[in-house]
Amino acid sequence: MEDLYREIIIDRYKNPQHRGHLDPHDIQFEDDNPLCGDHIEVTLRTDGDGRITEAAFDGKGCAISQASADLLMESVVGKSLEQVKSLGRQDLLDLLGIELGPVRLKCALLSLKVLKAGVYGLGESSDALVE
Amino acid sequence: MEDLYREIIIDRYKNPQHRGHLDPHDIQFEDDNPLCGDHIEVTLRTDGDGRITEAAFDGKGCAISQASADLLMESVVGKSLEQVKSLGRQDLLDLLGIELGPVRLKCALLSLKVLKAGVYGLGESSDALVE
Amino acid sequence: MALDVARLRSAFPILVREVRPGVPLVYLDSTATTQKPLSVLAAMDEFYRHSNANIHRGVHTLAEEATTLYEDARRKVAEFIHAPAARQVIFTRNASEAINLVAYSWGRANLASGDLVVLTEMEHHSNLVPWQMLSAERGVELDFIPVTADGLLDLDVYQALLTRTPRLVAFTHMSNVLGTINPLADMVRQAHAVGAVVLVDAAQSVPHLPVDVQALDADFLVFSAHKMLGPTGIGALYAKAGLLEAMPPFLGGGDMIKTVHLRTFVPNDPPHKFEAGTPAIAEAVGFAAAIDYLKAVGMESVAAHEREIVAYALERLEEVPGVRVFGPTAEHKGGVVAFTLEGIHPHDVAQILDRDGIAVRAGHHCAQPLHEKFGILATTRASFYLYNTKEEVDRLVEGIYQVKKLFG
Amino acid sequence: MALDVARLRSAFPILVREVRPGVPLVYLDSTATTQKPLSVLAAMDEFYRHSNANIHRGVHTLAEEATTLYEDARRKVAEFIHAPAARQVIFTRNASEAINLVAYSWGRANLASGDLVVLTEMEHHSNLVPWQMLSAERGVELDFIPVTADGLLDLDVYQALLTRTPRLVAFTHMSNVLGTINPLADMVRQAHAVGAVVLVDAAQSVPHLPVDVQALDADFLVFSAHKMLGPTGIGALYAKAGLLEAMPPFLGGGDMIKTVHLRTFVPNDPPHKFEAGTPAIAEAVGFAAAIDYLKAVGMESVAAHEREIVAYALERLEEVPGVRVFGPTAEHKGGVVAFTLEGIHPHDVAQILDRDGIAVRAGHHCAQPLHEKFGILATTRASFYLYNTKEEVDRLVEGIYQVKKLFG
Ligand SMILES: Cc1ncc(COP(=O)(O)O)c(C=O)c1O
Ligand SMILES: Cc1ncc(COP(=O)(O)O)c(C=O)c1O
Repeated sequence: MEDLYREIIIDRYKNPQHRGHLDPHDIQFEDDNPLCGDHIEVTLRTDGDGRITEAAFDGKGCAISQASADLLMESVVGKSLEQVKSLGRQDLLDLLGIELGPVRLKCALLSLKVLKAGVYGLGESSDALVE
Repeated sequence: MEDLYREIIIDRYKNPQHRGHLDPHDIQFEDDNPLCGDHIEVTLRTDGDGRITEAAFDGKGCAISQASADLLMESVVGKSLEQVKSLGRQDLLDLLGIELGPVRLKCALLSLKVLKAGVYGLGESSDALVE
Repeated sequence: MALDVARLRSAFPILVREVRPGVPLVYLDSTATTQKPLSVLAAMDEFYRHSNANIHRGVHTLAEEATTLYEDARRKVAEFIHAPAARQVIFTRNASEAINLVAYSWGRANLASGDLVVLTEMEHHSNLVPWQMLSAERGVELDFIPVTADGLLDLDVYQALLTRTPRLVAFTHMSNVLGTINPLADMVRQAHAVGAVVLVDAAQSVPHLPVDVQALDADFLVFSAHKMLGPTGIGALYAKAGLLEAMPPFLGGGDMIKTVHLRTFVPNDPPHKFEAGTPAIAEAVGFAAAIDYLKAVGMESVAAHEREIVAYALERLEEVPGVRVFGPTAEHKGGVVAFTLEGIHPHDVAQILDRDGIAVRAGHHCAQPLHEKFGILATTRASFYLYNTKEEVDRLVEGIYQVKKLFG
Repeated sequence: MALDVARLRSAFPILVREVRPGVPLVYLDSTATTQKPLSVLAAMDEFYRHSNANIHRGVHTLAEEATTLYEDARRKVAEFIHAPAARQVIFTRNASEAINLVAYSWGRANLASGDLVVLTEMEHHSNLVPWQMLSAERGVELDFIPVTADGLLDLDVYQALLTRTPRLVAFTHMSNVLGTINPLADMVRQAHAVGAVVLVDAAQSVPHLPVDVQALDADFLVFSAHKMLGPTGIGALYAKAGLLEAMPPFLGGGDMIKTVHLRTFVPNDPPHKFEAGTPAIAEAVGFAAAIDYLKAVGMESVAAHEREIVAYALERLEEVPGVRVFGPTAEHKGGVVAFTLEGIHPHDVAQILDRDGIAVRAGHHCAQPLHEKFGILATTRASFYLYNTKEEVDRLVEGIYQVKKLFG
């Protein structure tokens, strides 16, 4: 808990590295967390081998959701879409380097949910994607 | 509690003094306790002054309900209908000479309920009559 | 493994109570509600002293602890009945509310005039009245599997009723009067074969027998915590995931929604869709502790112990002249013995037994049609659980002789 | 009489908890749920250790004790709100279920397509969704009393809505976000003048203010035990006797019936008609103990204490740059302060406050339409009860300065 607002989170929240909307893009998806209204859009560009070359997020919400999205975008550049499909909640928590209670976990996982729903080409995202 | 099955109750249950059905009668009413199926009918004869000259009960049920009815019938002979209207739960408990928990109280009060509903000439009896 | 009942009883503070000075309690009313071990009381007390907060929407430490405890409880309940996922368990007030939830939500969405619902003559009022209400509202037809003279379901009639392709079959796993344990797995398979949905009233089975909802293939299954060492105020509905997804909400309010506008709302996903308002949080914590306790004892051991006690009780009661026991022989029977004593009203029997500290129930036990079937208004019922002993059965039998003497 | 808060706090074991080593709890989330005094925990524990049994139909000593305790609790709840008779109080799981009971039972029997139900924009989801569900099912029309910029109900629009002769007016006595205490007695009188039935959501008023249902002339009034020092798992519906008599049952099952046959039943009299299955018995006992506690303190004193705390909180928060408080001035306000902090998400505010042990809530507080009205998604909410102190308000304000620094 002491670490919850680790410098990196506040820093990424204030100065995101991957905020934006890629146009054109190969993959796009967006969703929100109805609990608090956090909203995340993810856009990706991929190369011919299904490898992510660029990743961006846009949206609004709490520091946790926005910083998570920024760190996640950074981490997926260079990964294959197959690798993204196997990302789980622990991968994201490792990026953040903090522990989270059940409510804030939803904030943190929103970007991963959106990312995976986009990569899977689903019509809607679901909590099952990040369980 | 030790007194609950005072000799008089068992005795009245086994050898009721006022069991029967008066025919003809001036007042008749019957009802049952849905909780346990106890059933009581009361028939009364009155004189010109509205005074009870004869009282009988019929029915089936537990010792408490049947003994209560018998003791109650005995006690109302000679009373005016007005006096009967003012009988309350404590009067009946005094006749029985015991204390009763909430469930058995309903057994004990059934005859009083039936009696009062008959005397008031009501279409149905209600717990409010014995509160 | 035989239970060490003496040791086990020491965890139940009420069992050392004297009903009045010098008269120790003999509690033979566990079918109505069970007593609670210290671990259940401690879990709830500890919750209130340490982690009490409202759940789901709070980010502070207490709210997180409470949410985690509540959802852990759901997981424990789900595991206990071998549910595939925790989200298939809805917390309700009790088994009765769980059945009403199904009747209101699934029933009103899926049953129309003329549709058949098959019940049994041995149902508890809680598995009759909700369907009667639906029948009155919607013209749904009800029919009943009869109970035979020896207290079993008449399965030939069941077969015949199935040819009428009921939409729903709802029956008790174990009768709270006769003790009959119904051949559930077969009955469910046969119902599914004709396309019926199956609701199992497991209020008396989950507390007393190992129950596996997947092995049974039940569509809906309900039970109450207070009948399995847990607190009052909480019960559970298990349902197959697809059913819960498709069902409309039942109660509206906080927590069962995703979003709310003035005139419209979007329901939440199961299980939350069916839990409106602040739930029974401390009670869920107590429910989980009860399950921990039962798991530690082992449900096989619980069931074996009760089989032994009930066989002994049947044997001892048979010797008492004027006693008539209802229900099947020990092999089909859980730990419930309902009986009449010739010429003496069950209320009087129960009340006089109470003078000796023996707590049994008298009445129709919320199964009035079953009593009608047997041509009686009431029975006296003794019921057993893991904490009961053969000595207590002896006390019961002695008590019955006392009753006979008093009325003799 | 001023409360001796220091002494009173010693009865609440959780209030001496440290959220983590060296960080004591500052509990400012009583609008979500309140903490429990020892007397409430002891009453429930004692019930389970001494008198636990199922109620109403048992003749043994434990069942009689339990029945008496349960019905005594009903009497205490009735007296606390000055209800004419105990039988006018129905025990429910919570305020939400109580509203659903009215919507399902009274609503479906009395409201038809085109009938108007008037609500307000400040309602909790629990007083919105049940009516939305009824509206979707029956074509009942909903309209809303707007909330003004300063957090009050727009009573001019209320007058206009009344000219459309609504069948039901349902509003909160006190907003769980704005803290607004609505001018209930007048509003009820005006609704009755046009023949409307009135439901009062008293979930936030009964715990915090003296409430007299007869003086208010409310037709229905609902609240939850857990918001007034009592346990989770129990709430109450008060209703006028004639309404309860005429209403059809809601949930079917044990105890709510007089007689049951296979295809028909005769409902019991109120209150039992509306309590199906084993109720929250231990919780009723805890509810009664909570009421005893509140009565001993005195509701006037509780209200006065909260007025003092909230006035102080408003004064202190005003001085913090970037803080925007929602809701009316202190004179119209109960002990709730919802605010935003410029540029910082309420979730982050609440989470960072939690590092200092300060428990506040962040979100829409089950009043999403109200937040929409103010053009925001969420607020941070601090709420107060009889055990809170001005020092805790100071801790909150210091905490907010910390948040600002972190994000500065
Ligand atoms: C005004 C109001 N109404 C209704 C409720 C619902 O109460 P419960 O969750 O106990 O059903 C609440 C509780 O948050 C409330 O504040
Ligand atoms: C077979 C059966 N079904 C349902 C119920 C109802 O349980 P509850 O009162 O906890 O809702 C009972 C309890 O008596 C029961 O024995």
